[in-house]
Amino acid sequence: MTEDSKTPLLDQLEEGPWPSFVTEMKRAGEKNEMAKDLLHQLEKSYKNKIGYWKHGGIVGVRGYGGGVIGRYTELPEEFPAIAEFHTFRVNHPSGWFYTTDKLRQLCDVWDKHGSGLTNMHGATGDIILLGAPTDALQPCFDDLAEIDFDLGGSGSDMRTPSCCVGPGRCEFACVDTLDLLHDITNEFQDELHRPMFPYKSKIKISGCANDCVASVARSDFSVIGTWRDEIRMDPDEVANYADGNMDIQAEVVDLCPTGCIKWEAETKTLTIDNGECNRCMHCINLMPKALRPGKDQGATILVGGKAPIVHGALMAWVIVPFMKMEPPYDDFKDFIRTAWEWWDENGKMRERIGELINRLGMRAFLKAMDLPPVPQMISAPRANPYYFWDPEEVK
Amino acid sequence: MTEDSKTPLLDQLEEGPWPSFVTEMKRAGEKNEMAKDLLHQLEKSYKNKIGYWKHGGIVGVRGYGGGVIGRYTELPEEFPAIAEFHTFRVNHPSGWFYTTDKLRQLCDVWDKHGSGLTNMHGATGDIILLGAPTDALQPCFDDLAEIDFDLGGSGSDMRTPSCCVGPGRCEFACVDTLDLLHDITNEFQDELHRPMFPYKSKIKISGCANDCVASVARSDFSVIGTWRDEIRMDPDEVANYADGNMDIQAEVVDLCPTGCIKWEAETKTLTIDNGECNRCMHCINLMPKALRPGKDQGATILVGGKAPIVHGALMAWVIVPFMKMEPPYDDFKDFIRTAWEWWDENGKMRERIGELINRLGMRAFLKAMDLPPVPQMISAPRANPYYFWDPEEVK
Amino acid sequence: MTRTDFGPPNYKEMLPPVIKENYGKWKYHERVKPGVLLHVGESGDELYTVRVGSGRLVSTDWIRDICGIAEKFCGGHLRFTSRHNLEFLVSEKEKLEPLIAHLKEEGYAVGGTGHSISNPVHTQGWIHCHTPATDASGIVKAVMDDLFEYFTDWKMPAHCRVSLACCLNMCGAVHCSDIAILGIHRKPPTIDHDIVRSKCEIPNVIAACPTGAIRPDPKAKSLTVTDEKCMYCGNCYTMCPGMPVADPVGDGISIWVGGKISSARTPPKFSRLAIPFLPNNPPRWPEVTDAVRNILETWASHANKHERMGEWIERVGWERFFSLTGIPFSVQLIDDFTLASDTYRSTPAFKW
Amino acid sequence: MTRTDFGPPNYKEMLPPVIKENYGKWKYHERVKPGVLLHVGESGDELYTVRVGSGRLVSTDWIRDICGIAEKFCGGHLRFTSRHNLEFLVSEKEKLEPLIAHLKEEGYAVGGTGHSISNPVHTQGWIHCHTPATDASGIVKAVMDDLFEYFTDWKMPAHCRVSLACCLNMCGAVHCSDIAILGIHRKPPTIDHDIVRSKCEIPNVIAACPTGAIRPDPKAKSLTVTDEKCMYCGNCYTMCPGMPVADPVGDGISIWVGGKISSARTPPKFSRLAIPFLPNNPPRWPEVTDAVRNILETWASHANKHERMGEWIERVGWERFFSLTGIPFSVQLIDDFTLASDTYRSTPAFKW
Amino acid sequence: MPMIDLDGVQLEVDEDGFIENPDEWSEKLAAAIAKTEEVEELSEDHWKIVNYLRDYYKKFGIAPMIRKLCKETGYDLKTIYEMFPSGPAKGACKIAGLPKPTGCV
Amino acid sequence: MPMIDLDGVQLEVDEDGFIENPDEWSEKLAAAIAKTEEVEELSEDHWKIVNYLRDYYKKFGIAPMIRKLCKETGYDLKTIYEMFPSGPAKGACKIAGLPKPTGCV
Ligand code: SRM
Ligand code: SRM
Ligand code: SRM
Ligand code: SRM
Ligand code: SF4
Ligand code: SF4
Ligand code: SF4
Ligand code: SF4
Ligand code: SF4
Ligand code: SF4
Ligand code: SF4
Ligand code: SF4
Repeated sequence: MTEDSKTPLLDQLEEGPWPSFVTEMKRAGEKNEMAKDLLHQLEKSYKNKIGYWKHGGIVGVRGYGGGVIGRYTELPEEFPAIAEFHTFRVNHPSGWFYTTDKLRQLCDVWDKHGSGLTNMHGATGDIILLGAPTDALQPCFDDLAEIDFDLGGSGSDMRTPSCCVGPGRCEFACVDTLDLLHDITNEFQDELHRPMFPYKSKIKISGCANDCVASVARSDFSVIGTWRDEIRMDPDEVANYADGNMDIQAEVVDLCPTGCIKWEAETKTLTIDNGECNRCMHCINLMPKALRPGKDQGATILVGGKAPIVHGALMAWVIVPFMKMEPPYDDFKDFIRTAWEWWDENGKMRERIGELINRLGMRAFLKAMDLPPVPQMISAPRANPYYFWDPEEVK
Repeated sequence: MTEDSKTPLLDQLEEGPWPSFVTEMKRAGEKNEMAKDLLHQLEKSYKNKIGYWKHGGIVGVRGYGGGVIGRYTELPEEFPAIAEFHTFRVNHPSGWFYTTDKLRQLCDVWDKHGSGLTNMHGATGDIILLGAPTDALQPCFDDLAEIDFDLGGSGSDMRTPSCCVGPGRCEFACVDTLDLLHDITNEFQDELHRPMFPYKSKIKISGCANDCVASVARSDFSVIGTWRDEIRMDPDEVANYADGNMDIQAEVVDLCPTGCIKWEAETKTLTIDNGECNRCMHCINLMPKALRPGKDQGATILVGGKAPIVHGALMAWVIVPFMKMEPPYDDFKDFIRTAWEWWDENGKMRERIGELINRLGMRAFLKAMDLPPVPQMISAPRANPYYFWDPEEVK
Repeated sequence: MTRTDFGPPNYKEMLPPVIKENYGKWKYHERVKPGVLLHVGESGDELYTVRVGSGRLVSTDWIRDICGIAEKFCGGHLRFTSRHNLEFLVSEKEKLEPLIAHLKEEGYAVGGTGHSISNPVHTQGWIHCHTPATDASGIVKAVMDDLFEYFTDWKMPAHCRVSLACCLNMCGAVHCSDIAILGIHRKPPTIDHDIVRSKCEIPNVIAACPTGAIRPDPKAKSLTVTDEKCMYCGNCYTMCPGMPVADPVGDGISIWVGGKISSARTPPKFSRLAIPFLPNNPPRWPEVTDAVRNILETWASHANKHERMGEWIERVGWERFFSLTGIPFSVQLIDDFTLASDTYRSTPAFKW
Repeated sequence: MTRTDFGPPNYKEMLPPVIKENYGKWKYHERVKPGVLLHVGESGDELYTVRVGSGRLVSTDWIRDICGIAEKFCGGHLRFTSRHNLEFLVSEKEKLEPLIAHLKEEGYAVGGTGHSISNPVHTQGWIHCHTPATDASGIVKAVMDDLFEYFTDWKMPAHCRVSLACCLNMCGAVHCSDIAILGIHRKPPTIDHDIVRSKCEIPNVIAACPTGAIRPDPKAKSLTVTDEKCMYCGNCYTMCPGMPVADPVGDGISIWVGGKISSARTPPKFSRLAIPFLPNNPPRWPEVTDAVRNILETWASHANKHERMGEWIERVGWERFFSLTGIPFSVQLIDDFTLASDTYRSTPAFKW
Repeated sequence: MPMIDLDGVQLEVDEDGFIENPDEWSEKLAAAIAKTEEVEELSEDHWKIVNYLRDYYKKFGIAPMIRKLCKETGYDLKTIYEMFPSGPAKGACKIAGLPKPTGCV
Repeated sequence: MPMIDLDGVQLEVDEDGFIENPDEWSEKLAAAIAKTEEVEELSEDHWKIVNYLRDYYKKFGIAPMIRKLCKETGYDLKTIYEMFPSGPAKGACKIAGLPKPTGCV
């Protein structure tokens, strides 16, 4: 194959057991010039240890302010097929479940308009359709709409929210993550498609404290399922685990962060002091057949997670320790709207809500949200004596 | 007593089992007008919930820039005897050991010139002679010099250093705290008496990690004794503790922070994995008869501790994990001098050395001190990706 | 007029029948073997999941391939995971082993469940982004080839999440990963004043600099950068095409360790810097794969069961992490950003 | 010419003979009973220490009194501790009980060793300082009268250090105490512009404000304070007499908990705000004594043996600290200063 | 280099159609750019927004945030999208001759 | 209010002897204050320091830090204490008519 000799570096990445993206690029390249040029430009990057994409690009489809990332090569003469190489962010269905029909439709649309290359999925959760020229954008979107695929977010808007598999396939789910996600995505279509905020805003939903969508680290609004009553226990199954190869004392009891579990090996009795349990999920994770979350379920809402730009990464902070999460999710929607409103009113350009809370103080945020301060919001009270009083209080 | 009726509030503080400072003030007041006026001004403060001292005051003795705190009452007409009421900070002997002769001499001098009231001792460690008029300052100091009591620090100088009782009465001491203190106090007389720095600078010395002078919290330079080899153990005495009423497993082993101790109850054998011990002192504290610090002794030097003004309180940070501490303590003195030099050169007005390190970065400080970075300096590496490179390194 | 704002496909139409029937009524799960999960509903229904590693950057043909498999074994249903793996959902037990056999035959990578490493979350790199300091897919491929045994097998004491981001924007959200691979620049921006003048919103660029290294230069209608204050984050470039930071010599990789997300046992933790720089060495980045393997194996051989990287390090101490891994401690590891003082050690209790 | 720079008296001349002989050669100690320590040298020599509480603010006559006692029982030697207690050093065992009996007779407070509370480190307050928000000696007296049983007895699971500072300068170094009593102001400074103009170094005053609440007012040759940004630290007043912050209504007490200094078991910890304000209520500050007792006793009844306040709180969680003590949680407790974000909770794992 | 035709004169624009040289902007040019953004005619309402953007940019050196734009011009976002189908950033700013926004509009 | 006598004119000073009204300062007054600080005669060396302090204060509104004072006047601290026995803050600044230093001199 003469083709191969043009990409000696990348060819080396076709070896080895892990699926090769190079192979995929070549497959696409066989029928698509864009994919082929992309491969060659990448080879050049591998050789010279530098990227060849120009800065930014603002392109889009009619009526939307986001959803397409503009991209142009610095080397249009060398790689004319990717002179314009924009990506679509296509909103995925809750939980990334697909019928093969749907996926095949998507492939057909993409082969028609784009490079034939995709990311399944992007880090935010979208289906990324990787590379189409400017002229193809609107027609491609029209065809996507035809098969019911809408665009996701980009720019200073609500980004495509995502959730864990939840009740779809997980017995731990304390929130109907899939439904909540679908509901709010539809509720906030305007915010998703028409950038209007100081910066991006992300919502991610996990059914329990295992946080399988990593919401606490990478969403402005992290919804994490939990419960308020007692862990449900099936004592027989506990005994079964003990009879299996689980060392309940060492693996469960000793690792319980609150020390609220007791294990009597002789009687095979496990006792949980639920009042002291912090619902970390560890014991349940280890013995899913024996232990289950309580029945009074809802979610903890944490706010402010994000990557390091500009002031360092933040993990989201507990703002609502417990909220019931049932359709039509009005409390949650109100919460989000109020928070956005406050942020939009007070935020500086490119200031995420977590940064704004840091800048104006948790006190100001809680006041705007009309929420009482509770110890669940903090891991420890302040260690510095620099705190404020309302002049009204000092009389 | 008609006198009493003038201080109805303070009189209430003569009741109760704890020693009463009011009684002391009255005792002094019986022979001294200053003490009497002080008592009455204090009564007024108790009534009106506010102090009556004027701001600041700069007074002193010949040749020194510090050592006396100037103070004037706002109510000189009402309390003429304390119109001028300055305090001496008198440098205490290492470990606050006294002969009664020495103390009696001090009392005589103070009765002659001042209020007859003292603090034994001030929070920094000085003997505080509480209140004398301006004119009495020089004569009083002259008399103090006569009995070999020199002044301590105040203002932007080295403050009176202090140390724990150490080898004087403690088997844990890994440093001769008393001697080191005496030696450096004499070495740095100029720095103690003639303010020359951006702000105050404190040195405190503890013989072990129990840190009985709280050096880590309240000194710019905290010296804490430690060792590098193995905890010395007397197995028989271990057994004796076990035979006594100590639950070695629960009280010692389970509380060892590194989990490096093992206890075999049957054989009464204690084993310490010294490589994993962090020398926290807990086990030694509990079984002083059985366990002792190792023999290869020296000190860890921590830098930067201070109270909250201006940027929040700091605890001192490990800068030298281990330094041998033997007379004439040249390494230590060089260390202090180099650090002061860097601070003095770079510090802003009223910036403590810890704040300066925070402002310019540990990197700059370590470079100035010519010290290699080691993991012992940190509790965890950085979590943000904002770090610098010397352009020389990037080639 | 184009339809807009109709939202994503409804997930309900995407679910296989067994899920529809047992939706929200799963009772428990078992880890059958690496790559295979069994979920059992309160109804008694069983659902087997077979997890397959994905390179994420895939062609439409690959999608059609997996659709074919799902049609053959799973009634035409499949899903992807939050870490971009592919999952086949098998409701008929008898199809499980044939599916697995088929997958192996076709060279698919089955694994990634339980105490194995999963797919590294990653980003665009040189494929499609304008700010990368390295590639994404290539390093992931090299690392996973090297660690493949840890994907297909349960050889670790606990979860280990490896992630990659190609610049400080951290689209891979690597900041809470057990092992994070992060592209970094090491040279300040080179400024093209003509571009700055005509194309950049100067006040926004200035505000974008975390360290205040950028100042306006009103005379030149441009700006200046104080190089000593610049730590090469590239945020100015994000705001302004006239300030590129990428550079073949300056750019490379940093390695971070000990982050986690789940609240199991301990709260989530940030990843922390372990290796400040490794060179970009395409196509197989051997320095990076070696470093990751060293860290992973040191942890795997020392940690207790169920003890994540960060939990292990906190138990033994960072000083021990460095001595056990043999990674040299460098001054870049000592924090000097906003919360720096919280990371300094204020106790003489440490290990030698 | 006055002698200068001759330094403090030489400690060697102050040591009793038994110490000189066993200097650096102590072998072990025992806690004989509350207030009494026994140190045994390698030589076999014994040294008993009897610790006596001191009000710290004492007259020369008191010093002469204790000198008298030391002469009678201790060969004319005594020392003070780092927490301002008095220690009688008894080298002749037969003098021990007579000394104790004498001390009790004379009303001295023997105690403060081992698992008891010791003397609260404290400061000047209204006695001698210009910035206090409360008195020092008076509150200490009231608190110690109330907690006296904990001084003379071993009724606590571990050490408990109570400290007091009368303003944010924290001369009592309360920031690492098990229980800290801290005077606070709650009103911004009232500015006397004449004084500011003639007596203050304005740039230094501005630099002194931690929150940037002070701006120059070049026209008036003075400065202005943005009240909403002021948190009443009083640092401006330290720099400038024209900006007093003390106020009978605004001033009062805050209570902080969970700090420690020693590295035993855990590294040192900062004290953290538990009660943002209690009124100044001289002469016995009942709100303060109640609060301190409540905290102390809640801890003492719930903590494990050897578990300091902060260790206990970290084990059970701050949410439990507040529910067990019944202290209401107020918004002031939530940090909003430099390191604030490190104190927010980033996990759904907490207790109700 | 892509070009845009203004009464027969070719002006340089970047790939996204933003003019390369802000000094070349004119009302006529605006109208020409508008056509590329599916704005057939620049009405008074359009001009209100374009002028607001230009004024704001002149004053602050940046494009305004959307909330500000809506508040100060009185059009809600929906209306703005009706007027500029490609949105305020890609559409309105381009027509107004502003640099390509990296921020928020 | 305490007073200091300057050729028979009484000027207000505070309890520490710092002049209340900085505008009243004069070289003569300086000499008068000097006497209260055990500086019998203001030599050229003294004036060098006093003038440095005044200039610095006029420029920056604060007294200089000691290190600066020593560096820029060329006198080491020991010499300064020899010249001003009560030290730079209490002695030299007072004579120079500066506000009572809260900082460092
Ligand atoms: C495509 C994607 C990476 C991927 O390969 O998967 C991506 C790609 C870009 N991200 Fe991202 N981000 C992507 C998920 C993320 C995530 C992860 C997440 O959303 O869970 C984060 C971290 C979480 C967060 O939001 O904080 C993330 C944090 C950033 C940041 C830093 C934001 C911050 O506040 O710290 C930037 C910089 C910016 O916004 O200017 C950024 C910017 C960018 C830009 C637009 C580059 C730029 O500077 O303008 C990248 C475009 C690349 C391209 O040409 O395609 N991207 N970005 C991800 C979106 C795919 C999708 O929609 O599914
Ligand atoms: C007398 C004493 C309190 C006592 O009753 O014991 C004291 C009294 C004052 N201290 Fe202090 N400090 C005293 C030990 C401390 C300590 C404790 C220590 O040294 O171990 C600290 C905390 C440790 C530290 O240095 O950080 C301390 C931290 C402060 C601060 C805050 C410094 C900071 O950087 O945060 C100030 C404010 C200042 O310097 O302007 C201050 C200022 C003051 C001033 C000078 C008031 C002022 O604003 O100018 C007080 C004079 C009171 C008076 O009129 O007598 N004092 N001061 C202590 C000195 C006695 C002695 O020499 O033995
Ligand atoms: C499929 C997926 C959810 C989804 O919607 O896609 C998922 C599914 C399950 N997770 Fe997860 N987790 C998934 C991403 C995550 C993530 C997010 C991430 O990695 O970015 C996390 C947080 C990681 C972290 O903490 O850094 C996550 C932390 C957990 C944990 C907590 C582990 C711990 O001890 O810290 C459990 C509990 C366990 O494994 O015992 C868990 C448990 C589970 C269970 C057992 C839940 C259940 O009953 O079904 C599922 C099978 C796990 C397995 O792989 O063995 N899942 N899980 C995700 C699979 C990703 C992948 O392809 O590897
Ligand atoms: C006399 C004194 C040193 C001095 O030079 O004056 C001293 C003396 C001893 N300390 Fe201390 N400590 C003294 C202040 C301190 C301080 C400083 C402070 O409180 O400001 C601390 C740090 C407090 C903290 O951590 O917040 C301190 C933390 C300790 C500890 C660690 C306790 C812990 O578990 O955290 C020990 C070990 C122990 O008690 O088992 C200890 C142990 C000891 C021993 C047993 C050491 C020995 O072998 O002699 C001494 C008798 C203790 C006792 O009271 O039962 N000493 N000790 C100080 C007495 C102060 C007082 O009057 O109460
Ligand atoms: S977050 Fe919880 S509910 Fe969701 S998939 Fe993970 S374990 Fe299940
Ligand atoms: S959920 Fe966590 S805290 Fe609760 S009992 Fe289980 S292991 Fe313990
Ligand atoms: S710090 Fe250590 S050596 Fe010093 S008195 Fe305390 S226990 Fe003894
Ligand atoms: S000194 Fe501390 S760490 Fe070392 S063995 Fe004893 S208890 Fe454990
Ligand atoms: S991490 Fe940086 S380089 Fe990589 S895709 Fe995100 S923005 Fe682009
Ligand atoms: S690269 Fe980052 S630190 Fe450097 S100038 Fe640009 S924004 Fe500032
Ligand atoms: S704490 Fe404040 S008020 Fe109390 S003595 Fe120190 S400076 Fe004065
Ligand atoms: S009291 Fe403190 S916060 Fe308020 S103005 Fe003064 S220095 Fe600033």
